[in-house]
Formats: sequence, structure tokens, C-alpha cells
Amino acid sequence: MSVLPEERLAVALARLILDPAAPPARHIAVGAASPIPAAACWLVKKQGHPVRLSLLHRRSGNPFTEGTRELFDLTGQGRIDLFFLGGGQIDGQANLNLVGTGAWPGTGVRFPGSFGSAFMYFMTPRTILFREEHSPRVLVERVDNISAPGVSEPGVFRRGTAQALVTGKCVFTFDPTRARFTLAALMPGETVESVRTATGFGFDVAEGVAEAPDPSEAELALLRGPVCDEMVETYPEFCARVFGRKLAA
Amino acid sequence: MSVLPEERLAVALARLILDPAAPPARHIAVGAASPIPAAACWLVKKQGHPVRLSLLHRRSGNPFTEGTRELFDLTGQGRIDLFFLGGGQIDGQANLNLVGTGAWPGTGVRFPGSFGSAFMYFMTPRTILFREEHSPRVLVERVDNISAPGVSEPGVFRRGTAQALVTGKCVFTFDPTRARFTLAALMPGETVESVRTATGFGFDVAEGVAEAPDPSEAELALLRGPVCDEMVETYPEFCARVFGRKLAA
Amino acid sequence: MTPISLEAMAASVPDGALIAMPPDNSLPSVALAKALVRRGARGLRLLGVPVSGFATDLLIGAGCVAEVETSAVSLGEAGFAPRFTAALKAGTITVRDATCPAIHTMLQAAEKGVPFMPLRGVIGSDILANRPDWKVIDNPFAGGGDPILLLPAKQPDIAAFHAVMADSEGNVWTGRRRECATIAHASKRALVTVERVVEGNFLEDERLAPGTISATYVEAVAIAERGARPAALLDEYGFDAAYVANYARAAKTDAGFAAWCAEHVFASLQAAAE
Amino acid sequence: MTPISLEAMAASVPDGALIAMPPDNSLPSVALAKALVRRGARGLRLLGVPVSGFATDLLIGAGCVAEVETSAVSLGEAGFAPRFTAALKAGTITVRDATCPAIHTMLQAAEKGVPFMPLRGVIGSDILANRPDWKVIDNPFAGGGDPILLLPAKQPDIAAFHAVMADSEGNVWTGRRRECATIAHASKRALVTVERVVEGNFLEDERLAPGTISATYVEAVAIAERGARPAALLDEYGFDAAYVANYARAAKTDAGFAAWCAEHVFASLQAAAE
Repeated sequence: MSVLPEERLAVALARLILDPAAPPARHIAVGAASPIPAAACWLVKKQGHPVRLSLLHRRSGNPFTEGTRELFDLTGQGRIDLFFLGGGQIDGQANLNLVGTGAWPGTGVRFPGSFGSAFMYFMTPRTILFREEHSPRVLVERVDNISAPGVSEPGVFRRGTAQALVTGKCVFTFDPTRARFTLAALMPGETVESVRTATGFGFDVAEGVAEAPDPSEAELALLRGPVCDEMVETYPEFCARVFGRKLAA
Repeated sequence: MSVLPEERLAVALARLILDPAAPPARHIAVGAASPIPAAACWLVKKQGHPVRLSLLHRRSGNPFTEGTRELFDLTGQGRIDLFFLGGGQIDGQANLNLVGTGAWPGTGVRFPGSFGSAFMYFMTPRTILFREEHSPRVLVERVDNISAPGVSEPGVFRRGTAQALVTGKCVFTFDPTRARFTLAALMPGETVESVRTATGFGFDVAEGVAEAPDPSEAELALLRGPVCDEMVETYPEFCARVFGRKLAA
Repeated sequence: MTPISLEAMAASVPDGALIAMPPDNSLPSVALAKALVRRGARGLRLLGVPVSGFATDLLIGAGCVAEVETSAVSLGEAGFAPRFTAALKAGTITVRDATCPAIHTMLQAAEKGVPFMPLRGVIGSDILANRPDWKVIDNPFAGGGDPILLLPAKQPDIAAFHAVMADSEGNVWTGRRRECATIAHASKRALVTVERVVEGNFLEDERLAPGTISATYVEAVAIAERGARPAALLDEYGFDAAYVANYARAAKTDAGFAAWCAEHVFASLQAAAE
Repeated sequence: MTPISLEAMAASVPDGALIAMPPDNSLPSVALAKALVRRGARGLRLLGVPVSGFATDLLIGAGCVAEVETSAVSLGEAGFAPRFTAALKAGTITVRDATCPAIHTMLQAAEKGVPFMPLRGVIGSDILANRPDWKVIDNPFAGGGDPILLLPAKQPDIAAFHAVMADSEGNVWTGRRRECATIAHASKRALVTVERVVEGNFLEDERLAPGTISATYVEAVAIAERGARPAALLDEYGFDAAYVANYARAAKTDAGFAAWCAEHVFASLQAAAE
């Protein structure tokens, strides 16, 4: 059975969510326009793990009744265990740039903006960074502008930072004490060297780094069935493209 | 036609609300257990003045949808122009004690507590103090405990303070720059001397102080008719006692 | 969502817990307060949001309470709260006086996960003089000479209130009494009694969602019909003034209070056990 | 309450006003934005609560905007906001970047009438480095060495959003989108477009009250059917992705944007006038 890259990424994310070495993920929030992280979360839930999902921008069943403020309050209270962030640029210290390249506020290429990243990255015990494009343009030595810093000075209140960075080419884990990524697993067809060429920042390589295990039959069956069922209303285009599912008219 | 003291007090309060020398009262909030101030506000409204009334604890038509917090937020925003406060003790500098006599927190006679007075008294441009009982026990030289101060040090943010103090015996106006009350009008049967005897604090006497004018026929007709109509659900006992009105079962 | 029994809910409240409770005009769970009296809770610290009423007086009278933080304790039209007043006089409880918006503010700070929030007013009040945990700073946004009060965040151990209904997902509907939502958000655990449990998911219904508190915040639900009584419950039932007046008369004395409890707190359990 | 016309509402917005607007997932009044384009508004300062979408891009493209304060400007699935991006490049607008909870916090400070409120996080971000109006202090409740951000209160001149309905008293119903209530509370004036006006008083109805914004905060109501379009309106109508995608394609160029406006902003008025 052929496995699509999106499915492989969703499975890689799901395995990181379930990493037993990380603090528990009882409540995960997923932002808008994040179908692959959303699929990963639904996969974890459909595997039977007790997890609460707050899917922002879901039209029906939006979990909030205080408007968009509630996500941030909920996170401030310490009730959100895991969040996903991306970035127009991500650097080797896990700094995120969602603002733009060039001088502030993005006089080169302007990205949409920082959203809640400058808060969520501090206040969530675990953040999984996710960016499909893996290129020296995105993964840079040093971001032009910091929307949200990967590490903070001692004394600055911070509950967590990046657990890992997942791209179309690999999985990096992040060590905040050293402010440095480690290449932990490769996507099919990639090598340490191909990743190094595509990455603007320096990183360590885990001992015995290898290809991430393929998604299992069970994982794929869940993704293509019950996970897709849950996602098709919110992400019709994604479900059509990846799972070949059409939303009933 | 005989006029009940409660009617006289409501009319006195209504006239203070309409005092053209005071800042405009476009939005008035009235607390729980305040039937006479509530009657005064309804009288002003039924006289055709454009005023918005927020009657706390009114069961139907409670104006708030953020719970009890909204009154204080509304006041913080500067949207409440006038509020009523009382006190177990009120002193000559318009300090209010709603906590109790004796040592903190009221080891002599304990009153219910300060409610929102320590905020409302500062943040409302006008406060009308109201206490039916006029005795040296209530109107004291110096309150035992200050729930809310009548005047503040320069620099302390404050939008207003007491406009007047209305009791069963008289109307005092308050001058915050001198932190002193002036006897402005007498209830029937009272004299400057009878007020002085009943008052624990020193006060000035307005030139030509006299009895407050009787309620007019029009004022009484409004009180006993449309004002009572509005109040009977919230204050059934008061309306029965003062206006002889019974709530339909 | 499976409701638990009222007695199980009361049993889950440890002695010494800091419990936030709305007053008589804002959906108190009098049913849970009575169950706490029955279980013989001790050392509770009660937070009135922002004032305290019938349930607080009852818990104090039954000896369940070590401390009350509130902006007032009152039975409304029925007058002063007799057991509160007696306990304060006897020195058997500690009273920490506040002012209404300060309590809302301390809970909102906890709701937002910030260590403090400012509030205007209060300066010059003896409330402030008796609150060493409150601080006045010079407003950093003014040019200087603008003192302003900062209040610390307060996170209750338990939020306790009575909702109209719960749904299959454990969401509860409190309608416009949204201070209950703030209490739930700010507290570690929310314990909610309800009139009834209904099928479905309030969050999927645009008409019900605005008055709903998400199950995220709700640890347990127990069914307690007329569980706010004598307090009113929105348009479900009104305030029972006669019940409170009767209590106020009885609770003037220790003996009268004990007799009232025997009839109104313990008898119902006895009846259920028989 | 007598509704005013959409054009009269737009006329009441002075050039240079600071207007708070919710984004595409939270009841924007796209109808009012189009009316502001028609009236030729200039120098507007837009506040995205907490981000900005279609209406902001439209107003920028039409030259109505001097400044945008927001946490992001995006057309969602349809990609980057083309007129925002072009104006930023051309230097015709000032952009003040924030982060979502900071905007909520600045409005909540105005809602409570306090000069500032704290927020965790943000320290070390270049957002902070570019906000001289934001301040970091040492948390007075910690023992020292706990820096925390303070944000100033922000009071918009105008809150603009689209509600489902208004009632006879001028109350408006926005359901669960309660950030609209915060915007209304924080702003000097709220201008609200609605699908319809219905008889009665929502505040008297316990089912409607929780999603209602009181007329106290609402200066004017105008009827604008499908006034949020292309944004969704709760369960009334869905997001019109094709409309936004079409806009995003057209607005890539000045000429394309002008043609789009001629058809979608000005034609309706012309049709009405004929």
C-alpha cells in the first residue's frame, strides 16, 4: 500500500505526541490551517488514548464560549499541554519568525504575522514545530525577526519550548539547555547529508539515526477512516487530496 | 393628601439626581435592597428624563450578561454616572463604614461588609449617600473603620465622591475640597438644632436653610402609579407598605 | 459523562479546601453546602464571589469553616447572617474582607494565568490596610505620582455552583451568570450540581453555547433537583424568601440552628436512607 | 430602537478613527467595511481582534487605512492578504505587530478601566522590541528577578462587528463570539450591523441573554443582510471560500482590486440608487 507524505508526517507527529519521555498531553489545541497536526491528534485519540482536542476554527463544536480569548486564558491556566507552531523562518535555536524577512516588520517577504506564538511558545509545556518545507530558506542559521524565542534567559517565566521539529525531510528533537537541534529520524529517501544540505542551521545527529518506521496498517486504517471522518468538515480540500474523500454535498 | 416619609425621601433623592449643577446622570445603577433610591430613579425616568437604569438584583430584565462583574467593569469604563451608597457609620468627611464598629473587621457590631463601595465611591462621578436612620450612632465624628474614604490624597485617581447625604431628617450637601457637609434642607418637623443634636459630626448650615418643598401632586401620582408598577416585582414588601400595592399572585 | 452522587461530590472535597462560591443571586449550590455539612467537613476556606449568602452562613454555623474571604455576608432582605456574626464574635473564624471588584479581579488574574492584576479605587480604605497580600505601586504608564492597587491572582481549589443542566459531554449551562464561568476557569476543579442531565452537546448549539461552561473545566456533576434553593435559578424557580426568613429566625441561637439543620439538612438524608 | 442605514453608519465614522474589528472567524461587519470604502474614509487605524482578515485587506486596498495594529493579517486558506502586503511594501501604511493575547489583554484593561494589565510570555520577542508602548517590570509579588510584561489599556474609538440580530431595545445577539462583547465594552462607541431586528428584549429571555450585548454599549444598529459575508455567521450561513479566493486572485494587482471593488463594493449601491 503506498503511503502519502502527509500520512507519514501525521504518523510521525502522533508518535511524538505519545513520546513517553515527554510530559503528558491530556489537552491539545490545534490552530487553523493545520490539517496534518490535526490528523495526528485525531489519530492519537482514535488509537484510544484519553486526550481532549480543542480544534480552533472548527465551525461546529468550536470548544470555546469566550471567543478567541479563551484559548489563551486556557493556556495561561496551564490547561493546554501541547500546541503546534510553524514559522516562515525557524532557526537553530528554535526561534520562530512569523512576521517576515528583512527589517521589522518584514520589509523583505512579509508573512501574515505572529498570531499567538509569542505567548503560546512560553506557556505550553510542549510545542511541536511543524513545517513541511525543509529548505535553507526556511531553516536558517538565525531568523531575521523573532516572533517567539526558542529559549529564554534564566528568570523569565516559561513552561516549555520546542519538543521537536518535524519537516518533510526529517524529525529533529530540541534540547533547550543547549539550544540545539538533533537529527532524530529521516523521511524515506533522505540521508544525513541531504538534510544537512537543505538546512541553514547546524545540528547534531543522533547515534544510529535511521528512517522513521513506516506507518503501520492500523495507523493508516485509522487515518483513512475515522480520522478522515472527523476532519472532512473542517478540511474538505485536504481530505479530498490526501484521503480521496469527498464531502457530501 | 398625606405624604409618607418614604415618598418624601424618594422625591428629595430625585431632585438631587436632577440637580443641574451636578454632572449629568445618563446611566444610574441601583444596588440591592435600595427601594427608596430605586423609586427616586424611576420617578426621574417617568418624568421623561432620558436616563438608563441598571437595577441590580432585578430578577427579570437584569441588565448584565457578564454576571456581577459587569457593574464594576461598566463603572470602570466611566459609563455609570451616579450610584447610591449607605453605611453603618458615616462621618463628617463622608467616610463610609460598612464593615463594623470596634476593631477591624468589626469586633463591636459587625455589618455585612463593604460590598463594592471601596471601588464605586471612587469611580462614579456622583454618589448620593442615603441612610434613613439619622442618629449619633450612625452619623459619627469619625468612622471606626473606613470601607470607602470620602476624600483622597492628591494624585489618587478618583472621578468623584459624595454629592449629598440624604437622611430621614435632612439633606446635607458635601464639599470635597473642604471635606465637610452643609445642611441644605430639612424634613418636616426638623430644625437646625434637632439635626445638630442627632448628628455626631460637625457641619455647616446653608444660608436660609428651610424645609424641603413638599412632593408635588404630579410627583406623588407618578410614584404611586407608574413607579410602583415598575417596582412591585422587585420590592413587593416595600410597595405593599408604602404604596398599598399588592403583587398579583 | 456520568453524574456522581451529591454525597460522593461532598466526599471529594478535602478538609481545608479553598472553595469559591457565588452568592444567593448567582447560582450557589446550596445542595452541595448541605452535603458538606452532612459529611462534617472541617477547616474550609470560603471565597464569596464577590459576596456570601445563605450557604456560607450555613457552613459556618455547622462548624465547617475556618476562614471566609468576601466583600459582605448577608441574607439580603432577611438581614445580617446570624451564624457568620456569631462566629466572628466568638473568634472561631478568620474573616478577610475585600471589595467586590477586587475578588473578581483576583479570579480574573488566575483565569488569565498572570500573577496579579491592577484595580482602581480602594486606596485609603481600611480594607487595603488589612490586606498585607495586596500591594500599591506607582503606575508605570503615568509620569509618576499615580498610585494603583495590584491584586494577586487567587486560584481556588474548588469552584462550587449550581447550573440548570449538564449535557452528555459534561458541559454545564449557567446562562447569563457568567461569573460562574470565571470561577470555574480560575479554580483547579469545578464541582457542579444541576437540575438535570440532558442528551447532546450544548457547544454544538449556537443558542446554548454562550451560556455554557465547557466540560474542560468541570471535574464532576451531581444531580440535585432544586439544588440552589432557597436561591433562585434563572427562570426555573424563584427566591424562597420565607425559607430564608425562617432560617434567619432559627439561626439566631445555637440551639435554633441545630434544630433547623436537623430538619433541613439531615432529615432528607435520613429519609433517603430509610 | 430605530436602525440607521448602513451608509449613515459609515458616515458617522470620522476619518482617522481607531476601529476595532474581529477577524473572519468572529463576526466581522464586511458590510460596514464596504460602506466605508464607498464613503471614501481616510486615515483609519484598524485594530485586529486579535488578527485581521478580509475586511482589513479591503479597506487597505481602497486607501482608507493609515495604520494597522494586529497579530496577523491573512485570508486564511486563500493565503496572504494581497493589499496589506502591497501597502506594507509601498510604505503607505504603518503596521504595529502584536500577539493575540496581548490585544485581548489591552482591550480587557480598557474594559475594566485600568491603565494596564500584565501578560506572561513575549519577553525576548522582537514584537516587544518594536513596541515602545509596552513595558517590562519586575513582578512585585515575586521575590525579585521575575520580569513580566505590562500592556497599556487600549480604548478604540469604534467597535465594529456584525451580529445575528438586534431587538426593540437595541440589544444585539452575537452568541458565543463573546470577544465582540469585550470589544464593545472597551470601545467608546459600538456600531453593529445585523441580519434583522426582532421584537422584544433579549435580556428578558434567559436563553438569549448570555449571548447578548446590552444596548448600553451599542450606539447604532444598521440592518445588513448577509453583512458578514464572505465570513460565516454562526449557524446562519457558512464561510464563502470561493468569494475570498476570487478576491485574493483579483487583488493581486491594483487594477484587479479596482475591478473587484467596482463589482462587489460600488455596484450594489449603484443598483440601489437606480
